[in-house]
Amino acid sequence: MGKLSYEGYMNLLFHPEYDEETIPSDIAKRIISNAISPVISVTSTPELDEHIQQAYGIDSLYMLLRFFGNCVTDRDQTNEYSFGEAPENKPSDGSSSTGTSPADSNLRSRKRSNTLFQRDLTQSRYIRFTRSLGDLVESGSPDDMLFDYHSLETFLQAMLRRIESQTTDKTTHTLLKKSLYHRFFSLAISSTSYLSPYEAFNHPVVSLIALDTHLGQGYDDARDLLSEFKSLSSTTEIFPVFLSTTDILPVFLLCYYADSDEEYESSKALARKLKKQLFVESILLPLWKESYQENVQVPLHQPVMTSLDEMLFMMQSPVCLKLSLELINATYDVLENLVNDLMVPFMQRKISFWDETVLQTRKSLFHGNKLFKRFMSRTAGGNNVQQQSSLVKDKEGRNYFIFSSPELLMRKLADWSMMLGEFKRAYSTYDLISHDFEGFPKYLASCLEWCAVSVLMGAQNIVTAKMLKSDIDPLIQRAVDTYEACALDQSSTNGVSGSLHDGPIVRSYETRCLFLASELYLSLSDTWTSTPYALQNLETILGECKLGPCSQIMIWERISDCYYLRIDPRIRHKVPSAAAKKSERESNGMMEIGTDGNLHEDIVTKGFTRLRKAAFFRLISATMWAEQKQWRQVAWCLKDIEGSYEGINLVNRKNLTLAKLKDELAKKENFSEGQIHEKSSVNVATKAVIE
Amino acid sequence: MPQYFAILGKSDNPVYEAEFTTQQGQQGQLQKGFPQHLKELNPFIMHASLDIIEDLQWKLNSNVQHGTNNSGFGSFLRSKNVNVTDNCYLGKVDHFYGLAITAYLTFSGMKFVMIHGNLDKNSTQVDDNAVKSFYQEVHELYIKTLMNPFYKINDPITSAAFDTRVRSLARKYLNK
Amino acid sequence: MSSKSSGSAQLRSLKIMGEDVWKNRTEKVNAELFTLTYGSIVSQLCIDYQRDFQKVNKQLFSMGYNIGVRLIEDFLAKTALPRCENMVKTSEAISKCAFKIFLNMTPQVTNFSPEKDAFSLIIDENPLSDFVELPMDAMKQLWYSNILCGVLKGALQMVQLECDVWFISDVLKGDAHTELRIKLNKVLKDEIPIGED
Amino acid sequence: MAIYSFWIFDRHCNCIFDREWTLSSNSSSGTVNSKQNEETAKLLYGMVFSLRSMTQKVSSGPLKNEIKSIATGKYRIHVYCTASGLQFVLITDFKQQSYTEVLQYIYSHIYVKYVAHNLFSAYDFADNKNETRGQGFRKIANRNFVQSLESFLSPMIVQ
Amino acid sequence: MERHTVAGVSATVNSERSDVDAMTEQQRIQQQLHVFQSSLPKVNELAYQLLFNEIIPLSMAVEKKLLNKTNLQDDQKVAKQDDDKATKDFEKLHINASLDAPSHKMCQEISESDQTKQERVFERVRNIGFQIGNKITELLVFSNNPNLRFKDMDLLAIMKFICRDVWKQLFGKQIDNLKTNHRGTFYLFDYDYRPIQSFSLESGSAEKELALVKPFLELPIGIIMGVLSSLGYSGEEVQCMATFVNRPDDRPKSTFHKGISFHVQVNSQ
Repeated sequence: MGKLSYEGYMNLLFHPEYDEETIPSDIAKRIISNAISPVISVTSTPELDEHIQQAYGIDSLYMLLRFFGNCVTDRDQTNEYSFGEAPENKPSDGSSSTGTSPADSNLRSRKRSNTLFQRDLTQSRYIRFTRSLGDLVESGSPDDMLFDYHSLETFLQAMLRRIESQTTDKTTHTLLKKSLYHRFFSLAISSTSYLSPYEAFNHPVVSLIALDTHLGQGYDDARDLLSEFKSLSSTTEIFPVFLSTTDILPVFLLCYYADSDEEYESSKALARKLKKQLFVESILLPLWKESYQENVQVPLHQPVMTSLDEMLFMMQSPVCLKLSLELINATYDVLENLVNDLMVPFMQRKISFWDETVLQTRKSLFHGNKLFKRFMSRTAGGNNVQQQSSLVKDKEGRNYFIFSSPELLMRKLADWSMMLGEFKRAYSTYDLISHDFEGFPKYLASCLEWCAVSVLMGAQNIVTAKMLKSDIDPLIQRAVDTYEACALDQSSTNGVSGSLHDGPIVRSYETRCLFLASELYLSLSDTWTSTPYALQNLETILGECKLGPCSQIMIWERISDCYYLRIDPRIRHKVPSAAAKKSERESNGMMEIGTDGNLHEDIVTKGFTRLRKAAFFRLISATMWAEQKQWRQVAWCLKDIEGSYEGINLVNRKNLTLAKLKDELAKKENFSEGQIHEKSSVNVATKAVIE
Repeated sequence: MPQYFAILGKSDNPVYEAEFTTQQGQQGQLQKGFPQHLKELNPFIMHASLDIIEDLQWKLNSNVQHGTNNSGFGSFLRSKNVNVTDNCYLGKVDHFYGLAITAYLTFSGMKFVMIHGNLDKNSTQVDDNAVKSFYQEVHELYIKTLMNPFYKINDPITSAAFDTRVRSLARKYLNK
Repeated sequence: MSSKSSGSAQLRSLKIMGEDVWKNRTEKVNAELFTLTYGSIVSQLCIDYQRDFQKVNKQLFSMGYNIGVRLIEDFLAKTALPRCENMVKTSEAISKCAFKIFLNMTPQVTNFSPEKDAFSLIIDENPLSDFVELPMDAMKQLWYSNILCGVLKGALQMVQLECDVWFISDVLKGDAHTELRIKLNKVLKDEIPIGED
Repeated sequence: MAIYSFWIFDRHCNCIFDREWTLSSNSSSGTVNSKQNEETAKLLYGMVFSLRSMTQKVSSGPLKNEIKSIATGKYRIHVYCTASGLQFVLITDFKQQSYTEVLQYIYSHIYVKYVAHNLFSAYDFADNKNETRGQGFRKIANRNFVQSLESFLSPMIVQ
Repeated sequence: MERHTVAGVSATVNSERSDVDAMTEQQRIQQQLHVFQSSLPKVNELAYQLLFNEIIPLSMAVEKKLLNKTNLQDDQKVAKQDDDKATKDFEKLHINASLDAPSHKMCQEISESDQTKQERVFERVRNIGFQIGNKITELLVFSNNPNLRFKDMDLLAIMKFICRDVWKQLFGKQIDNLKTNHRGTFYLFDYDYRPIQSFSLESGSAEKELALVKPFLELPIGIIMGVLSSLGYSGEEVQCMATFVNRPDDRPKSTFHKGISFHVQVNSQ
């Protein structure tokens, strides 16, 4: 049983000590679940932030809570730590500290497993934290791109540097590289906190309004903060039309001093009062306690899902936050309460409300009458009368559906269903409203994309080859085409207006769509059937999407991984055990396979693998890494393909790429061994200047 | 357009290799071979396409009912994927960024593979008839080589005559 | 004059006979198969004698001899030819009949010695050595088709012609022609029962 | 017409096969390669040999002058010589004019097939010098030869 | 054991019977093949037969020469000394080539040799056969023979190829009967194995005759192994041996009184 947890895996770069762990093949689904998990915006008072700064050296409550995002129910951070420690040192879990610890028994039973290996991934609840809604609204325009490929590239390069400094050519790299790729993938699909008008994944579900009861903040402060939140739409000039605070659940977070029973009681009293008078629930967090100081200090992971900007900022000045295990557990307890008792019920209530008021009427209205509807939309020049009323122009003259429009509500219903793991409902809803969006490519594209994703995530228990061919792949292609059309449209209109914004805005979503699809294809069990689709998408990314050079190489390597995974299920058992084991864990090292000559000899396995293809794309990656002077990556790639090309003199001649790369690498090693790291960095610097 | 042609043996060993270039034509066009980086990469591209070639070569034959339950030859029977008239020519089997890869199989498992370079970016089409004829004639040459008692199957073909003839076939069919 | 013209008529009839036997009274087999079989033998001998090609030559000769002594009976049975009175006629029988019947080719007879006891056969299309390319080390010493010498030696021996047979050039070695030389040493006397002389 | 005996002599003047029928009614009667026939064989060979030498002396020019048969009052001896020195001799009653074709058939279809092409059989029945010039004793005894000769000739005996 | 008659083309044609057009197409291709085959250069079958059979005594002759290792080395010394002269004297050298004993004596000697020696001779014969078989595959398939579609390229098809096409080509007849258990065991029955039909000893020495014939069967064994190897079955996994079997009563009498059964065993994995 692996020690590695989901969060541990995603943060492997920061502590590359796990070498030989396996990860499940459906890792992509977990990452996606995380990427679209409900967003909780954190509003805090300056006093509270200052208090936290003094106590923990962290700028704000938000910065603190960030570390508790991701899979809140599994407590990877504490579990991991407990595994790492000898049993007698194990702290008492702070079970007495909160008194509200229903998860305590869960905690114990769960220690044996972890997030990576749960059979049903919907059992894990993921959440993301973000800044206060006000901050969100003020930063960024609705057409901001999902990610900026320059930033992505910068991030990647930073990571590569980090890896290079922490490893050698001989490091067992398989898992590390995979983790790097998945990290890269997670950033590419969810790297912004900007609010999109077209989808609701980044729209906060809960607004956490925090008070410091220790400093005496009380009912009045709470009331003011709440009304400030509720009136945001009227007080903020640029409050987007597609957003409404009514769909966001406000919750008070009362931070108190746990050593004082008195304060605990008064906080509880405050909570009751807030509920009674403002109809808002509160949760109590024992944020301070004397014993925290003496307790075991546990270092916390960086949150997996975080915006690129934050990531880059973090990379520049890495902070390693250590908190007492007791506090961590207490925080998890509180968050678990928040999620299970407040947030999820809230979402479910909303979903069933929208379902009754919007979805059912929509269904009955157009049920079985698509032709009629199409006719309607065509005659109305793309927008029918009913839709017209839902549309509002913003001040730049762009049309948006408003928050209360049935289209957007349904979209939200689908998105929230996705968040809750109700993929079937999500699928049917996406499918339904995609017809409504026919005249609105930007809405349509996203809708089609998520329609396909919901199927692959689990709307269908079994994904057959036929479904891939006739349903899912066409959906993805249509989504990509629609995104593309949007980009063309945008650049042509912008060409007139002279704006500098162009293609990439929408293109970054297109890239995400391709990424999502390819990774989900790879998570299917019949990789023989699904890898070609994944490959096709990855190749499209390479061919059409704008990415930095290192990012592109990541894709090339992923293509290689795909080929490596392409093993006909009928011969799985025939492929040497090492390879089979690796294929289970979706490996990318093909060393073991190549060296086993039997595989080639066996007439039965002939043509049922793509190992040579895989090796070839690894080689291509190696050459490109060399161009980028990423010598560690070059070395690892060459190590991967060593076996595949061993003893085949067609490819081992002196004047061919492989030999040349090896030479170059050997030279580089001697060079860096002997002297001057500076010199090479100077080279890089001058090159940067020239560029 | 240049081509890189190779005959590969049973363990992917090169039995014969050649690069064909456009001849100096009347318009005075220069000999145009593969760019250096492709020269260095071609064998790898070819090696990679062997996966596909083998896939095409061996296909599960759904028609074969008898023997499917026999474990004697593995869990299922495999059969060669050929149609009657063009037993050996597989056509275009693979592509890689503007390169097309065609293949031809002999029954004793020798693989004739060719990378066609510099095709139109958008269409990596090859003239199947010409390429097929080329392969067939090379096959005949190969058999003649095989008939040489001093030639052992799977050994590299060193005969200069073979090389010359293959090159002239290439001129005849590929780089007219 | 008359004897000369009848001689040429005979020569012509030899040719016709050879062709007739080949066409109408011969079971045939693919020449490639023949070539392949012979090639396999030679290549095995080269391995066995560790590329000592002189030994290979000898072995091929000996093999040919053992074939020749038996093959001649078949030849005589098919053609019913009587003994030839001179080497000129023998040469024609060999080229126009024997080679035609067995290998479907007609080597050219040339280079008669002044004494008319030796001549050459120019073997242009040698089915034995079709497709053959000699390896470098064999170029100098190996007479690839040396079995033919043995066959001729054996066969001629059986009709009381004691000959030397050897190759003097071979296209496989880069020569312009493949030339096989046959030289009569003596005509063996028919045996007489003891006591009759 | 009737066949009485059949003989093969090789180029070493040895009788390598003899067959004598005693009863015309029974084709399987008589002897094969019999010791008793040794003398007869020698006499027969001597006679044919002498006659052949004589005819060769008599003739001149390129045309051959071969003996085909020798007739006596009661018998006719048919002779077929090959260039390789084999002599096939058949003794019949004197009425039959030519058995050349029969002998030729025996040579080309039976001897060539079952002796010349039989790698288990010698092609030369004199193993050394001492067995030449009529002093040899080896015979064609192989099953196939005897059988097919028998089945070829027996219909002629019964007649 | 399932029986497979290898009755020539009829099997192939039968499978296509459903489609009349295909059948005529098939016939057309057959026709083409026939024309093509007869257009190929030919030699006398007898010359081939003698060459083919002579391989066995030859192998024994080679074996004997190799056994005289000491002599051999002496020879080499001499040869080396007058290397210059060698080319000059060469013509003479081979004219005086020492002749081996007549073939029938060689055959005799093989059967009288001890087992190790015999095995070495057999191996030589098999090697020659192997080379023939190994290369003949490509030769036969290239002629676009419609029988050789290899549509179901399994072991059975390869065996049928051997029975039908290889045998026909080499011996002018097909294997009479093929049996298999579909698990890698095959029996190929040839009741009139051509090359040995002329062979016989005096009657009453049947045992000895069989012993003499034995080495001649190593050649087709080698050929079968060669064909299998060229089609991907080689080495340890393939075994082949020949035994004498009684000929079925309903067959016309043949000169050799036993049929041959080639037992091929292929163990993949």
